Amino acid sequence: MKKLINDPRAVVDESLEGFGLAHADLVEVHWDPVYVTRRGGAVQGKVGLVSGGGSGHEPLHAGYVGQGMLDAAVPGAVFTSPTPDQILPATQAADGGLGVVHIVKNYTGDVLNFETAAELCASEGVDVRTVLVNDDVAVEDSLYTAGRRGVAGTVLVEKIAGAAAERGESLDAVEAVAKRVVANVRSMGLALAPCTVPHAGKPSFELADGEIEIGIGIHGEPGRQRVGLEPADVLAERLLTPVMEDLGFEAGEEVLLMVNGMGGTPLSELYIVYRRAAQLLSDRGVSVERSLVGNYTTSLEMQGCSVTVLRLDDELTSLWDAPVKTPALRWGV
Amino acid sequence: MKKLINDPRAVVDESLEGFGLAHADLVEVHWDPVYVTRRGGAVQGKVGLVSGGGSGHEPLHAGYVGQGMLDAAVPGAVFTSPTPDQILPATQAADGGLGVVHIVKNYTGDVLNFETAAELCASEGVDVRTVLVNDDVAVEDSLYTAGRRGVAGTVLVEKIAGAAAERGESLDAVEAVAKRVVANVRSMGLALAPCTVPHAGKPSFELADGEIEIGIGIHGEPGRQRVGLEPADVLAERLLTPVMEDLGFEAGEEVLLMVNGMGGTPLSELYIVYRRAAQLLSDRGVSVERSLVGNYTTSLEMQGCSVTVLRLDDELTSLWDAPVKTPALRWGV
Amino acid sequence: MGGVTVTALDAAWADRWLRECARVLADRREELIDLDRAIGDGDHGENMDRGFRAVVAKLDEGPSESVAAALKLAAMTLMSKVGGAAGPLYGTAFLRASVAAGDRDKLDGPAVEAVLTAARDGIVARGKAEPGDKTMVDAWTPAVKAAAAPADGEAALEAAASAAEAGAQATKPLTARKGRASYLGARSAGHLDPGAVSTSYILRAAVTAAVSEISAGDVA
Amino acid sequence: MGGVTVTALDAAWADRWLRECARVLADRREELIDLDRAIGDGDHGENMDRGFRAVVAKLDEGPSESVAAALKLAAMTLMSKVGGAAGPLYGTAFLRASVAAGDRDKLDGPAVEAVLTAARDGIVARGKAEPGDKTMVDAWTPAVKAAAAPADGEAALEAAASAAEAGAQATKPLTARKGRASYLGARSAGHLDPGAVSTSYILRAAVTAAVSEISAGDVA
Ligand SMILES: Nc1ncnc2c1ncn2[C@@H]1O[C@H](COP(=O)(O)OP(=O)(O)O)[C@@H](O)[C@H]1O
Ligand SMILES: Nc1ncnc2c1ncn2[C@@H]1O[C@H](COP(=O)(O)OP(=O)(O)O)[C@@H](O)[C@H]1O
Ligand SMILES: [Mg+2]
Ligand SMILES: [Mg+2]
Ligand SMILES: [Mg+2]
Ligand SMILES: [Mg+2]
Repeated sequence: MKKLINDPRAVVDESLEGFGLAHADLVEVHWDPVYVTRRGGAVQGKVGLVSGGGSGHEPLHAGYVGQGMLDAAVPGAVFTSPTPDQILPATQAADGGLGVVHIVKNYTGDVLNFETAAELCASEGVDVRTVLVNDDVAVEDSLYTAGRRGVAGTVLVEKIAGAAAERGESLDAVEAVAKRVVANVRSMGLALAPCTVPHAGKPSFELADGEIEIGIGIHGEPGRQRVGLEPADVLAERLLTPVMEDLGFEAGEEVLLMVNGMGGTPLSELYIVYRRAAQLLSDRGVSVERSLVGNYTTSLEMQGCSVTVLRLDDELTSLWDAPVKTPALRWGV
Repeated sequence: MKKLINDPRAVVDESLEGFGLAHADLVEVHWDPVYVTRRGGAVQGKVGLVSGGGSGHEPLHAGYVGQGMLDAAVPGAVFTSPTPDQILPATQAADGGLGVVHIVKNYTGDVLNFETAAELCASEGVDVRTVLVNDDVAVEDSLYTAGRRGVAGTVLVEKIAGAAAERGESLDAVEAVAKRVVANVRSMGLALAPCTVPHAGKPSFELADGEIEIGIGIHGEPGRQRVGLEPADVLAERLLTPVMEDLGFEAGEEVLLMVNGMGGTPLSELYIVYRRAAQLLSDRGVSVERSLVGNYTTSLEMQGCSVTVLRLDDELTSLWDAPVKTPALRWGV
Repeated sequence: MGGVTVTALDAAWADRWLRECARVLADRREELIDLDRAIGDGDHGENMDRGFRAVVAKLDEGPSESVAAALKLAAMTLMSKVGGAAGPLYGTAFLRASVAAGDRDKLDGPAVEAVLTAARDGIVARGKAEPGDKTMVDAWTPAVKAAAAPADGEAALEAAASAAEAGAQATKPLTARKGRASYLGARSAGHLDPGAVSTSYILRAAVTAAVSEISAGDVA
Repeated sequence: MGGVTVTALDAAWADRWLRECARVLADRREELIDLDRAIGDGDHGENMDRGFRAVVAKLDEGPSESVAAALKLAAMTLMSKVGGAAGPLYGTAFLRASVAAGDRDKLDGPAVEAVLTAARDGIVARGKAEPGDKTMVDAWTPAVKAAAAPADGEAALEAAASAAEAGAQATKPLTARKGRASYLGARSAGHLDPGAVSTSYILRAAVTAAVSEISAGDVA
């Protein structure tokens, strides 16, 4: 295992410490328990937005704390959801008096820990709404699974709900718009090479030369299917097709297209995938109105990518375009 | 070789095509010969800024085309400088009547091709100034080498000179401020794992388990020294110390600290390196006023990082803070 | 030949149980990581080790007043230190077990059954898994059943631990329908469920804490 | 036993030379990549192959009118297709060579020397490398020197090619002081310079283009 780390057990804390130093103008890192808030704390009279989950997906979630996006982020150990005793103070710190929306990726661990935290928050008088993100179409049969996973689509939920909160929407409205994004966003990913969790010290799965995993999640889990390496154009289609089918797209619709890197893939390759995905959408008469290409929801140093499509309408587009000022996403301000 | 590509020979073109589609609001990709300009072309009455070099360093340079930074970028083949017949039309497209500054990383190939291009430009009536970036202190003895290489410090030169041009400075002034950045910026990098050039199909060098290369460039060249893997804190010091010594820092000075990923290293690890570098600077009484952490000058999927320090003064800081609107760097607008 | 002495399942036993869990789970850390790498995300061994190390740190502040107090301390610590799916599930299990232990100063057979049943029910209430879903429930359910017969507390624990071990082994052919392994679909078959295995270690630790081996020399 | 016929070093020869360069450099692509991987950035074989494939595409539009025209076509194409250090250096070399060839319709020994000298001087003017810096100059310099003696053009080429080959081999122990390999410092020693090797292939191609092997049957 070759990593730029010191002690494998200190990875999350030391990384957060560096993050806090590098972005002291935007965020504040709290210790014991660990969570990250916007510099200056809760904005009074604004709905609070909190997300969190296992570490190892950077910049998700702490990188999205700031004006127009999250008020607080709660990082767990690598690939392990955070605990209620972290989520409670983060939620309190995010509450500007109108209540807080928890944006939770749909994994058993995250769901259970945020559930307990929400109960604790309620008993402390904070009105908490939970929005589960489950955009990963690789998990097909949700009757026989823990349900679809939350992956890169989470960034879009956080951005758009954050913009709604920032412009003064009510708790109901912010919850509703977040759920509307969830209802309209789908993703699917693949890996060329696995990642190595620092405390495990071994790759999360083994792939032969020339083999890839289709339908991976963002925790180094193996995918649904192992196939031979194919040209990027073929792979882009393998990812886009189920996404499109699940969303049931029709000609004339407008979308946001995101090609997300898993951490170890060069930007140049992501653009090659983007190129083909955009072509395929336009072949179907779907109009790509907005795009996002880069490492936005990663899986440590995994090589691979995911493709995410969000169906847009005027409101979602204008919320997407609204100013955002976070360490990892910034425009308009 | 596992890559998200189609034909190794089509990598640069297909990636640029995707880039152009994803950022059509900001940039325009021109073909035959290939170069990238700001959407809308040259800004009349503004000094033009052009950079370029081999591909494989994305988002450098095309990712920095846009308001407040470059007017045009000229991508070569992977790790191969572009040719004069590309640089000439890119320069003409960037000329708003006040002349153009070429920002060139100091490599024999880049220098020779931009030199020829500058002659051609002059003969076409464009006043071209060349600023060579040579921030890499890993190349110690410049008497016996092609001189220090240009690496991640290039981004800072492009940003700051871009801001000076944008606020209406003269050709002389833009050239001067770019040279002032070059005089005050130093970098050094290391690799945990090499990269594979698509057309070569093999890793650019071999590293045993537990071995790393110190003093690598951004073209998959081997470094100056091969050492055993050490904790991130030790490695951060190995990179920062020569940078600090070369710049001759004194207590009380203000700097920008950049930790740049080589493409295959997770952001979380970059923050661990940042943490230690920031501590070391503050131990010496040097004040880190601005920071940049991420994949800004890469070497395909290489695992590793570089540390860059820029000595700031009020003017450089305000030019750094000025609005910038490019695919890869954006704030204030 | 050696013999064994059985100690009462009292507060001291509960503390010893938790310390034994910490020892065994530290020992099995890599094994549980590898099981979780195969069908999950490779953190189960690390999570359990981290959680029980924290439990031991808490125990080091002083002995527990009662079985219930020891179990509650474990519950709260696991809840705040483990994270993931296992944290809230084991946290709830120990919390419900603590409530079931009530003000008993030691546990007999029926009490063991009551405590284990409460733990299992807590897990099911939180995680909604059914037997056969390839989760820790597949170790807890046979354990609870096996604990029903013996009147003696230690015998009930022994029966529960053995049943949990068999239950954990029996997860191998199953296709996961809950937790992270369910994403793998049919590819999850052929591997042990890490949580079922850690459950079997935790229940075996309860037996070990109740039984001291005495060498032949000592009983001579 | 076979024999050889030597053809005049005219425009047709120049075209054959360039095509032979393309053939050989395509053949040696991987070898040159590997040499450049060792002490550079691993693109030299790809750069040269890409450049000369473009030259051939241009030649396919029709035969060159003169030696000078062929060399100029190569110069302009290499300049715009190769990039890197090798592009401008070989581009300048062929451009200067073209000027030196002038309006000669074929090259004799002294003309070969003049053409090669001009090429070498162009490389030195652009790249500022001195002999011993471990660059292509270390192949060109002995080549120019060896080309001075023979009166016959083909013999001059043969002498130049052999000298370039020896010169390229002699770069092995050197420490690079120019180009990308110089960044390696002492670690550059022990490897051939890729540009010196490609120079030796280019000069050998000139000989091959001048000489047709004729099998014993043909000359019978
Ligand atoms: N819904 C559930 N009900 C019962 N047990 C579950 C459930 N989901 C997961 N588990 C158990 O949790 C174990 C995984 O725990 P762990 O790896 O620590 O958490 P995570 O899956 O969040 O990484 C599984 O092996 C399984 O036994
Ligand atoms: N200053 C120079 N003078 C002469 N030849 C040089 C010089 N710099 C580099 N070279 C030659 O160029 C070769 C490398 O070419 P190539 O790999 O195509 O370009 P790059 O170094 O830009 O990747 C070297 O092997 C060397 O022979
Ligand atoms: Mg986990
Ligand atoms: Mg090169
Ligand atoms: Mg797990
Ligand atoms: Mg090269």
